[in-house]
Amino acid sequence: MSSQPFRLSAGGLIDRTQAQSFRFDGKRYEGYAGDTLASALLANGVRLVGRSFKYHRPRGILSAGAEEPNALVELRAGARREPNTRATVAELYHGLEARSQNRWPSLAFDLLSVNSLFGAGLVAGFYYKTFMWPAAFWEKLYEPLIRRAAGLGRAAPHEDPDHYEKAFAFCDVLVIGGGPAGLAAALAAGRSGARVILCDEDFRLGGALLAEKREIDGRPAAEWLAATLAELASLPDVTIMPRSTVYGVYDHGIYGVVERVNDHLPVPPVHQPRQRAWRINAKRAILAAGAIERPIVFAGNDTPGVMLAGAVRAYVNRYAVLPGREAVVFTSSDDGWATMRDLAAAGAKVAAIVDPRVEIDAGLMALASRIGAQVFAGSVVSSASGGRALDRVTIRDASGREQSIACDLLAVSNGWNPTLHLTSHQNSRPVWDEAIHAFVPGQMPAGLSVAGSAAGRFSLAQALADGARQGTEAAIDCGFAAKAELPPRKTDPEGIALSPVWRVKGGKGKAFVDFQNDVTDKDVELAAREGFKPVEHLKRYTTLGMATDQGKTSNIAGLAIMAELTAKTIPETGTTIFRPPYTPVAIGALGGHHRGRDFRPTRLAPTHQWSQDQGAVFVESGAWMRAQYYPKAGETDWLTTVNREVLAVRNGVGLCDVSTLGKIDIQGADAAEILERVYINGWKALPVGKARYGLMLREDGFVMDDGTTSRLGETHFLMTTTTANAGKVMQHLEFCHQVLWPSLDIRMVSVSEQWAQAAIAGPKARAVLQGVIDPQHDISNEAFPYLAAREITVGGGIPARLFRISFSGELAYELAVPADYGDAMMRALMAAGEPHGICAYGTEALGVMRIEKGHVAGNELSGQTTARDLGLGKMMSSKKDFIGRVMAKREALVEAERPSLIGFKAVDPSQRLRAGAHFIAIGKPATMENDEGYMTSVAYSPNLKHWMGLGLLKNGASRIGERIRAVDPVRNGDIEVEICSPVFVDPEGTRLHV
Amino acid sequence: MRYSVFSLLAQTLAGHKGWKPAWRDAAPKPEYDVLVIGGGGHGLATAYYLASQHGISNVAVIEKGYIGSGNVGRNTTIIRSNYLLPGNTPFYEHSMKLWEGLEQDINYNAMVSQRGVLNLYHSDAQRDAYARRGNAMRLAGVDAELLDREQVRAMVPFFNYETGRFPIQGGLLQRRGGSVRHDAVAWGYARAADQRGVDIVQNCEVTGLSIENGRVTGVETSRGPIKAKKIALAVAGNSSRLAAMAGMRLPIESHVLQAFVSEGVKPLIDTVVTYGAGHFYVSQSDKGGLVFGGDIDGYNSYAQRGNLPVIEDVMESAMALWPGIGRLRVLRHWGGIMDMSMDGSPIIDHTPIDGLYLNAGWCYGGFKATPASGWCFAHLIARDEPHPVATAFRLDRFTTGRVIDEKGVGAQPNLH
Amino acid sequence: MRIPCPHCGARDAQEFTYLGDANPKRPDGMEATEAAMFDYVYQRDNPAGRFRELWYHGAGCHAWLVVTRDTKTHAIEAAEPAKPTKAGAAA
Amino acid sequence: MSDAATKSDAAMKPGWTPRSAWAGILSEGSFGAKGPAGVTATAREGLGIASLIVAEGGDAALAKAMKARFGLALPSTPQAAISAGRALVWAGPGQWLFIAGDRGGFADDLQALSGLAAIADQSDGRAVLTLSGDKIRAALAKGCMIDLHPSAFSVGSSALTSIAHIGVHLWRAEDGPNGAVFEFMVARSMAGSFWSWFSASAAEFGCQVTIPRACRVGRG
Repeated sequence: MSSQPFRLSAGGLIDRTQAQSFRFDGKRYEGYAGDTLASALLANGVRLVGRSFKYHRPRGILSAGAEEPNALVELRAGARREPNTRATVAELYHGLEARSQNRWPSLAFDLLSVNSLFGAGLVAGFYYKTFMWPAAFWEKLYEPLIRRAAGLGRAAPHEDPDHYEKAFAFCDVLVIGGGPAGLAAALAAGRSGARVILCDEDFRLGGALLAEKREIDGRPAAEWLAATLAELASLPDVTIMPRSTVYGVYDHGIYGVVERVNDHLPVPPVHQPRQRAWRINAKRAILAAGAIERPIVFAGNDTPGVMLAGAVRAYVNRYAVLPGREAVVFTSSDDGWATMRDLAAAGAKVAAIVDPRVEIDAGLMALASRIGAQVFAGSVVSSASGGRALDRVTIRDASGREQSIACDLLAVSNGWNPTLHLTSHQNSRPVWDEAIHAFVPGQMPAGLSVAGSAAGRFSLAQALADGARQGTEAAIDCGFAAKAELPPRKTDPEGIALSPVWRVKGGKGKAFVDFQNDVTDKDVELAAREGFKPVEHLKRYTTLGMATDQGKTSNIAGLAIMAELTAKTIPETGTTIFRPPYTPVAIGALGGHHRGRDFRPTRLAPTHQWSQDQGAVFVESGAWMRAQYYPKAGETDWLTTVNREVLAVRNGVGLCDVSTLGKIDIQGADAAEILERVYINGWKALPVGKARYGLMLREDGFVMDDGTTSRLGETHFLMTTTTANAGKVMQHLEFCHQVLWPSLDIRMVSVSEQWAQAAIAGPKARAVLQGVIDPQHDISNEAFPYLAAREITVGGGIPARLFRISFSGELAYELAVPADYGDAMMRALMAAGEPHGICAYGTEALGVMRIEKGHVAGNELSGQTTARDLGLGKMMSSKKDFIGRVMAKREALVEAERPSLIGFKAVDPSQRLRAGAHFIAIGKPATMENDEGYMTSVAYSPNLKHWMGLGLLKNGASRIGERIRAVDPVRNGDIEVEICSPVFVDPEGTRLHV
Repeated sequence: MRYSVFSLLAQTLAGHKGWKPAWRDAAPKPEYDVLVIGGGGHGLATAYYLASQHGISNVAVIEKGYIGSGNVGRNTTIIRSNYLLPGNTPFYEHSMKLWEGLEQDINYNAMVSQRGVLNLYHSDAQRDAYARRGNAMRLAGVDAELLDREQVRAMVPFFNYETGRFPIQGGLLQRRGGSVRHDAVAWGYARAADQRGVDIVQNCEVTGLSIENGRVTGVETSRGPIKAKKIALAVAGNSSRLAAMAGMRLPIESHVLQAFVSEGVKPLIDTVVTYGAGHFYVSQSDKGGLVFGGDIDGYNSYAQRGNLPVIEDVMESAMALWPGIGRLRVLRHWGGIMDMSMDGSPIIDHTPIDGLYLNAGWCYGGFKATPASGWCFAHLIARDEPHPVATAFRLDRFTTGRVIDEKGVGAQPNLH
Repeated sequence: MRIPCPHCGARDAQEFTYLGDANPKRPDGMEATEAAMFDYVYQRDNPAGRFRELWYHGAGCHAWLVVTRDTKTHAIEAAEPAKPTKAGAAA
Repeated sequence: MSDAATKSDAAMKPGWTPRSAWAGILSEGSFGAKGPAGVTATAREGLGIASLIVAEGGDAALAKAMKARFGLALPSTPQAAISAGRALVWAGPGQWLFIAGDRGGFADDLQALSGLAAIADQSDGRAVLTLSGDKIRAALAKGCMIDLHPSAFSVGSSALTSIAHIGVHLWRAEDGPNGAVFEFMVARSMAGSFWSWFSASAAEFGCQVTIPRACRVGRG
């Protein structure tokens, strides 16, 4: 086991009592609780962590935070494998397993690093200029090669075994970031009594205070931090959410947050999610996300061992890790000098500090001298070298003279960019602030303000003051009487003077702008040369800023170089907009609970258990599960079962659940009037106690839905809709009532759920029903004729509704009882029907029988058909206005040629018909021009002993007796069919009326 | 300079110093024969085909920002011609054929990749509808195959076939469908048009249309007035705004459609797949990112961004279809503004104003249509008659009832 | 988005269904012409900016609302019931 | 209303056993994390539920009758008026749910209200749970888009919303021994899916499910 050679003997925010062993590329190491994978790797002297995207260059650890472009690993294994995980934010846990990615066969020896040799040809956009010949080679040869080489890690091969949750939260003030500004803001708002949520992406609160040796009021900042956290914890309406990244800002104060609930454990505890995706609704929000340090573009700047200066401090101070023993610091700001100080304090040798500025603060010079670091003022690092690990840097002074210094760490500082990403999620572009040489937030999303470094106010004192002030203001905005906070605390001095240098030209080797996408300064030059000068073109042409880090460390240098090349300023050059999410978010988290069977709710009829007991096979029918058919022992295929069910109904009696139909209770003085306006046919004359078939159109004249509606009282109707359209029709009726005709007295409510409903169909239906309804109700043909609808009782006083309606064309009833009795109703009907040979039937048999009767259903109600198309044109009243009346008369909708509904049977009765086949005249080629319509529905009729179909055919109604081809190229079908009446069974309808 | 492996090699040896701008950054001339408003894919393709097919090269494309800043650079890069209705199928098939020869035609590798487009079905009714569609495609000479569950599984083994809420029963496959590198389409057309003399004018926003006696004569722009004999609007997303400058109302609403890309991963899925039980379609780019999308947000919007309900809906569908992608991360999401027409199909037509032509209403179908849209629009502008494969895309179809409603949802744009 | 339902209070837009432009008025009655109906069914102003539009609170109170919203910024100015309620009717 | 016509138990034919909305979905006992249950769920079966919808301007008369007969104030905002054995919950403009703790006499109640509102019996079409416990808000936050913080959702508040793609009507009853008490009502057909979501959400806190025997009576 490794002994963590680069771990400092003391200090840091790690728990040395909790050693945690882990594996990287199969090798075992040890770290401590409180480490990230990156800090633990560095503690063990591991610097080569990954390979780059295009050139497969060796890469190490650049940063200590979410901005990391290089140190991406595959974390975990098997079904939990997580590609592209940033080692800098991956919390170490005992047993962690990680692998480097984008290399073959190994990290140290990657064959594809030959790309580096050909690198001269692989410039930005090279692929647009070649691989065009021969055309067929793209998919077969070039593209597979590119695809295999590209990509980063490997996705998990199996279903994600962990679960995820969504969650919703509400607060007055959302504070984003738990550094000094955010903590001060949360405290100020929290003390006022406001409901506060503080989110921080880190697992430990404190932000920059964790990485720095700072003082507040003359005491170590850690004391202030501890006191602040303690007070926040004591406030009942303050919620602290660590490990929670605010990834997006959405309209009206909605913030997307992903909480990594259990990513710090090998496996989430039972009953707990891996991650939780929050939608936080905040009246006000304060962005206190800090700042991200900027690298400098110079040759070899991607060599493992070149790190951001602030990150070096984080590793030293927070993790007690020395990222190198012999360091050089390359900084264009005073801030970089703090790294020299902290490195030296931790025992590293700082060989040199290189600063392009000529004038250096005397205090800093004195510090360097005390430490023994050689100062190179007015100089730059022109190249870094060492391949898989940094071994030396070349320093160039103003006169161009170069000198080489051995080192294993180069800390680079070029000032900081405010972490303002969230402010541009509503398309606001950041604006350039010349004073701090950085972009600061532009127009803010409503309700959001920015505090501290994220606003470009970089000092600790500013952060504390800013946070307190904005926390107070936010609470006041939410109606709390907040007192102004105490004046800002005194902090120790800090240097923020800066004179950035964006790139150092002329070094030997590639100089990277975007590390992860391997975009070099030469690529930016090429883009400029080829006219891809607008920043969006630069981004898209070179892929600058499009990697998993969204250019957090690279965009600014790219812009600066483009500005230089086009002789413009940075603000004239502009900037791209950061898109959500701030850092990548797991797809699983955003899906939450809704996967597998929980993708969408399942609706079950109140008779479901009964169907199950009968051995039903169920089928998805929109949101419902409906009984499709009821196989009996010995029935080996569904058609046998369905045939039995159909014959049982036609020859005896059958029972089918129809509870899923939509049912809308319509009452009010104008109840009949609204039906007049939404249905194409007339309703005012419908007597109480009768039902009628109705058809409704959309306003554009096409059919919306159909169903049977009954008049239960003078001002009381019960409308039924198709199962699929129940919700849509309800919404439509509400629209008609509330928007179109608000003065009508109509009171509507869905009663779909209240009633269980069964169809009892077949010549013996009455006899069966007689055994179930209470005896005082007369259901003889005379007393209860076809289309009668009445409220009755069953089972000794249970209220019920009985309708004499039929989808099957047989003598049939639909009986509805309160849903609690649905199960009992089915059992009672089965018992009463037993002597009559009653048979349960499902939606398949129902479908066969409705085709036998030529009734339209979902396949015909496609939204593309008119009442005329379906042979129902005569229902359209000419005496009243109704929805769709006018548009249904448009010329193309009344053409005789329009395909209309008609029946089909195969000329050879043994042949099977297929829905979806198109009709082509015999002898004509099967082309679009000769297409005369298509088959909408087919079924095998066990009564007729052949397949039958309904279809839409040009001039359909006038062509009965003709033959035509039904061609079905996708199933190699081409058969001759005879055009026939769409009513295959009992065309006179005598069975209905017995 | 012609692009080829030879020019690339020569330039590599020369340190890439000799590459020329892909197109000239032209300043507007006072007058053109044809002025195309909108430097997106459709506008640039129109200009290219005006020059290459009709010999009309005194043409400018004017763009308010940079070219390709609209939907051509914001879509999910899918191409297909798997349409149902005769008004659509030949047009999209014409587009597919143009895609198939595009790179050689414009000398630009747009990475046209015919990896197949697979639409899944989950019920008998959906299978019937796909059979109807697949047969319509075959009758129109378009490739289509109806696959059963096992055939689909052989192509994409890692989906949830049996244990999901809506088990997969099969799919409709168009093998010639696939994806294209979207930005390259705009750049390739721009470069090819430029080489034929077309002016590409960026940062030039139209502020007004000049109309005299029922005839359009030119435009007012942020860079001054420009005269033109014919003016062609190709500004999908903003068609209503431009039409309003000519006093016209259109059967169009502007809606936001979001798109997503995941972090790059090694090759996972080699085809484009559309989930049939939710709003989700996915493919993988050559860089390794999964590119995916779903439904439009559903409300009128000119803001190029969307909101969480649709984002979550897309991710739920993704997890329902493909439960192995849970640990992959969404890297970026963005929005584009769609011209959602009243029947879900586009408009390529003259307007009631002489000399003013309209190319609009592309809904989500715009990217795949780019070559044919340019081809047919150029034909209409040059010859003043619709191209044979675009005769159905007329403005008057809403008055006559000859709507082209593939989904059958009627005059409600957010349902198309 | 959050839509300030005048009945239920501010609610996530996920609870609502969108219809579109609230301005067109249906030409009612037998005298309605095809031209007027075409205009009502198909033609839209589709403005970039202030827009009156219909939303249905389907997962809430089932009220149709007229929401005034900016289509460029999504900022909501007002939300009112489409069906006017008579003043003083409440208990 | 004839919808809710009643008959004495004695007249009921044997075999017509009601099956409640929660049958086959809930089982009594505890699940999830061990230890004291952070969440409790109690099935509410046998409730009388009816929707009442008034005509334009009809609320005053209904309010008067409600007050006189049941002592319930008709809420004009999303509130629930609750008395011993009955509740009146706002369900949209001009609409309420009238709820009785059991179905005995419910038909008479509705009869008394007929003429004042369009009435539709919904007793069988809804599945109701009483949810409580220390962690109930944390569990509900995993899908409920309503702010249930005491300052935003006081006793008597109600809301119509959707959770996990399922329409929900909820209101807050008087606090119980475990703090806040919420009543959740969903469509009967989706009770199973609602429970699938809720049980997954509550599991980390431990959940105790109670099905009161007293509720398991038929209509009568």
